[in-house]
Amino acid sequence: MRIMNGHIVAFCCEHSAYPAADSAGRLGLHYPENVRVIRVPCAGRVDLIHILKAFENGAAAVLVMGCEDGACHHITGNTRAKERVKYSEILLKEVNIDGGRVRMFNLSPNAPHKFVRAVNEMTRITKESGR
Amino acid sequence: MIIAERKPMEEIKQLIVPYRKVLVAGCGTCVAVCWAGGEKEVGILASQLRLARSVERNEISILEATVERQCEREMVAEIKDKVAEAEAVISLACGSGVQTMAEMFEDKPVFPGVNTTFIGMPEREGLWVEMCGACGDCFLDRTGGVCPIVRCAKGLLNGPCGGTRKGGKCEIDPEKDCAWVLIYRRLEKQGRLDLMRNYYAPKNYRAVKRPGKVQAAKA
Amino acid sequence: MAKPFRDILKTKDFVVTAEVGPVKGSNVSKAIEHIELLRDKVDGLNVTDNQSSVMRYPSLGICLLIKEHGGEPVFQVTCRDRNRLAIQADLLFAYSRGVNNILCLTGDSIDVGDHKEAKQVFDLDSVQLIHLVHTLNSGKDMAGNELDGGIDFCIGTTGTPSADPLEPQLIKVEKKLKAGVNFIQTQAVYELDELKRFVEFVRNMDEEVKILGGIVPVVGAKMAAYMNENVPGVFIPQRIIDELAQAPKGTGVAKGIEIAARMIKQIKEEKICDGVHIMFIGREEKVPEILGAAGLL
Amino acid sequence: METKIGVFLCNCGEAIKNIDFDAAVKEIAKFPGVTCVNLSSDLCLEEGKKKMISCIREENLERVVVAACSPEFHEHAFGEVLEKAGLNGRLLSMANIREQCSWAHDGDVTGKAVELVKMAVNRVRLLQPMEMKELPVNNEVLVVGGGFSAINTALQLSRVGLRTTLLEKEAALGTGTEELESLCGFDTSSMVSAVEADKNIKVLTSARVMEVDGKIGDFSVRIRQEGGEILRKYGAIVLATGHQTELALDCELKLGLSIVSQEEFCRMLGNPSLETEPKTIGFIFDFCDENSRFPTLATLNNALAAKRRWGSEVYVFYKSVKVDSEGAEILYQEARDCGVVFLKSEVPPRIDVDNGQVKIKAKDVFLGEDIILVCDVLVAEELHLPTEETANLSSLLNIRRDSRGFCQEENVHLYPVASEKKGIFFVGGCRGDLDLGRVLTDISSVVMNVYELLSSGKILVEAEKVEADPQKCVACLTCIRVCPHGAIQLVRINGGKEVAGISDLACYACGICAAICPAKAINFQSYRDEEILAQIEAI
Repeated sequence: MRIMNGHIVAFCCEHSAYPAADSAGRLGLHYPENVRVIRVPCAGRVDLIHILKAFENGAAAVLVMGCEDGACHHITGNTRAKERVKYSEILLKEVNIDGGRVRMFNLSPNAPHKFVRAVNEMTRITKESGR
Repeated sequence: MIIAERKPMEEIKQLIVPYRKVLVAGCGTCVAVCWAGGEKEVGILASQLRLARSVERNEISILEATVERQCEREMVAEIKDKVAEAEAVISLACGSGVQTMAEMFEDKPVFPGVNTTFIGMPEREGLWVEMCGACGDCFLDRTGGVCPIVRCAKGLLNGPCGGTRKGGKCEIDPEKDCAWVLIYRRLEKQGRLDLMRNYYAPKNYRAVKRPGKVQAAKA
Repeated sequence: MAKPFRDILKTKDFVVTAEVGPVKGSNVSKAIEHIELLRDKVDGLNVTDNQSSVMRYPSLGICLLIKEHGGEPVFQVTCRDRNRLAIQADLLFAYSRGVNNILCLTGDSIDVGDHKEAKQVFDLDSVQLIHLVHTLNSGKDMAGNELDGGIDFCIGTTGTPSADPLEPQLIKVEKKLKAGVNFIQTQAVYELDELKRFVEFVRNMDEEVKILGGIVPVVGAKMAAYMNENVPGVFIPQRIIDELAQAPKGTGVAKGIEIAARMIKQIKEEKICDGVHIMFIGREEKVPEILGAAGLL
Repeated sequence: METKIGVFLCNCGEAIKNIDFDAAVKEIAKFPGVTCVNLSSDLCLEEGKKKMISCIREENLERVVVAACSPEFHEHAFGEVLEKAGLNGRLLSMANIREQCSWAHDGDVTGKAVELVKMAVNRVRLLQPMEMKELPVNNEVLVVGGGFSAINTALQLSRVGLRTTLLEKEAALGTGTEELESLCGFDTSSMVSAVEADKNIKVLTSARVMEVDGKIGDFSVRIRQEGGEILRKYGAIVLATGHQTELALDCELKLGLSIVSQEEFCRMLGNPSLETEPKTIGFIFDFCDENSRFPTLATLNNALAAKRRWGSEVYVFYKSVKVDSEGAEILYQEARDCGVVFLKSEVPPRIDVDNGQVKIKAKDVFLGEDIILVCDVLVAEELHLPTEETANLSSLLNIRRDSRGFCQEENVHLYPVASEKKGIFFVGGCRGDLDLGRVLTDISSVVMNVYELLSSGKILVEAEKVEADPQKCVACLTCIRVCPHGAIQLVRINGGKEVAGISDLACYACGICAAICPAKAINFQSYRDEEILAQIEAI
């Protein structure tokens, strides 16, 4: 059976979410320990298989975090990521996994609070729907 | 190119209910190009099936393989070991790939994982449209290179039906262009509208005797 | 007994036909009522062939009933449900039973009907169908075999005067005329200028063919919007939708009839074409009201 | 033989307090392939780096994991350490145990730190060395346009030694700069003669770009001139196609003596023999276009000038005065001090023409009353719009424009002057409504960018960082369609099969293509699927 390890895998764009997460640490904004950040060059690099494999591996939730709308370093990377996340929701629902466990967040590098909010929000969602 | 579309997940899940080790076999040609059955889709389906079964607490082992053309026996033979290992195969190839696989491994159930839909081309990234009905009696010389057999919802040969919508759209789908309006515009542009005024007798719908067979005359 | 339609077309100044929609089921009493009501008021009764791709009692069946009840049927034949074998067979049968008028149509797509998963045929198109009738008229079948006992249909077809773009439609009409038809019952017309333009086009090609303008009364603004959206080949202008919208509640049908009658009158007075074809499917019993209002009774 | 991996932990001068490093070292040492684990407190200092180098050499390490601060800080420096130790700099993976672990959580986080190191170890095992290679580039630059921005860009490019072609659609350079001249006090003709005297600058007038092919370092541009067409090669292209203005006026009001544009007003100011000096002048701005940097400056400048020259009564109707441009604040203050009256209104004033005089009616926000001003001259609000040339060229180059049609004005945080395609730049009015200060900054920025790219005649790139495997590529063209940087083309390998060819020069390494490739044919070094999935598996 699928053993959820309760982790949240966060794919973070190195232009925005990754520095935002760093900044959260520097400011001492604490968030749950279960977050595992995987650094990517752009949210557009995140593939469906990465999301699915994270769940196969027991992740409780997956976050894809890219730049704000209209501010993607690669123009369409964040919008593509958003579409892909939407599609991954469908793929997950097809196999009876709550589509709410995958989410796309847009944030800028100077938005550590937004990073923390996103992580907290996702932790809350996963706790509510059971690990 | 042959266009296909993945079957609904529920249907695929039902197909493999009795099995605990299944091979998902992709094809690296047409269905790869139309995002239905290439290596990427194989990975996604395999992952989904593993997830589905683990949610049901009924673990399954999924093997993955993609051959260059599943409609070639020699190429399919390359993955025979993996087929041997599996209890059943889900093929993400078009109908001919599925059948090649089924014919080569007669003792294994081979299931289609995609619905083969038509011969077509990409209109833009991620959108494919039907272009050819493989009727065996090509009509394109008379229609400015627009096929009325499949691009007209009714396959009419002598002009548009009365159902054409405003702006020259199709009766069944306001998004689609009426093929005969396209033909008209193309021929008009080329100054060859006479072709459209010609009467075309009922088509030989038996140009290809089913099952079709083409024997190359030259070696 | 009604006069043969072919003779009426030749002799009458203003020809009027109406449409009878077959029922869903085997109970034909309603159809018989409509036939009884209309047979002496109009010159011919068209019977639709699984209209809008909705499965119903067969066209030919109602045609036979019309025949039995002393009316003059126009057998509508579409290419959607039958291949060339079935169509030929049906035509032979129809003729042998005195159904001598045929309206050749392409037929709506399966997608608009109630059996959306059915295989649609379209082995022939409407132009080819007209040629086919001529072939049978000449005593041979499509494969060139001699027929024992010929046929002689009075052939009609349709055209869409308000199509957009119009030119491809006119080319098709041109082909139908070349194939040879006795009459055209147009698709619904709301702008008489469009009808005039259409008639002029046809007249330039063929002076003999009789043209009956298609009249489909609309009984409400919403209905009109729905028809524009969903009924193939219908284009109701905003002007008429507005007129309907202004009608007091509950008077939609009366307003629709009034508009239809007004158009018929104008067509007749201005001699725009040779007659009208009234399609008031589902409200066949109201057709006499239209005729009355148009001064045709 | 298992790959030998060395892990270097650092407590960042004891800034990492909630990790039990001794316990972590023990755990990490158990990971397959990890042959040595070192603990340091100053890895990023010279001393630490030296120790690292000697350890890599002594232990014959093949891969290195550094578990310390965020890779944002020292990843590059540690890469250099690897190089110095004789390892390829790319065979490094960092575990961010400081910002994203120690500092982000309460209590002991040893367990998470160990897991982050495991993720890095899993990844580093799969990393492949990557070589740098030099690619030759053409170092001549094409600047399209003939206005202030274009001329200055060309002059500055020439100054840094880059040959430049200035391509102008008009018959002469420097047309349409009167307004700028009068506002900013520079002299176009001297600029034009400087260009003409410059041997590094070639000027093509009455010329138009017809087609552009190729990529950075090697653009082929088909240019149509009066005499016919020529094909020329450039390493970079700078668009300086300017903007155009349109008066935001009711169509019934005709432009005439009493309603003028800023440009015409400048001309009036410059006319020594004006018949009658206007006694009352009204200005309107910032109602229709809130992005009104340049109109603000123009209004302030012209209002002041009118006051000083003619002593007229000057009234300015505005929604808000934007003084973020350099010098605007002072100008505004001066204008107020000189007696220019500023009237704030929320909605655009009503304008009527009555007996050759203009009547402006507006509701003043502060007075809360309607104000009616009858004036001799109204300087109407101007909209800044992109030129047709900008539209043509951007579609020719397949470059996006923003919702208003300017070149990426809305994306300034990212590439203020660079387009999404390497080697294509924007400068000046084609980028939006800019004030002169910004334009000058843009120009320097473009010149610097171009200089960096082209000056040496070659570019150093990571060879095949993103590459489509020709064996696996099914030439579906998906990547070509999705690449936001236009870096992928269909190429023939050895004159045979067609596959996707990703240009090392034009690629920005975002990985969008790798994620969408249906044949899984695209390898993105350091971010390959395997490398990403290996990290997931470590969790």
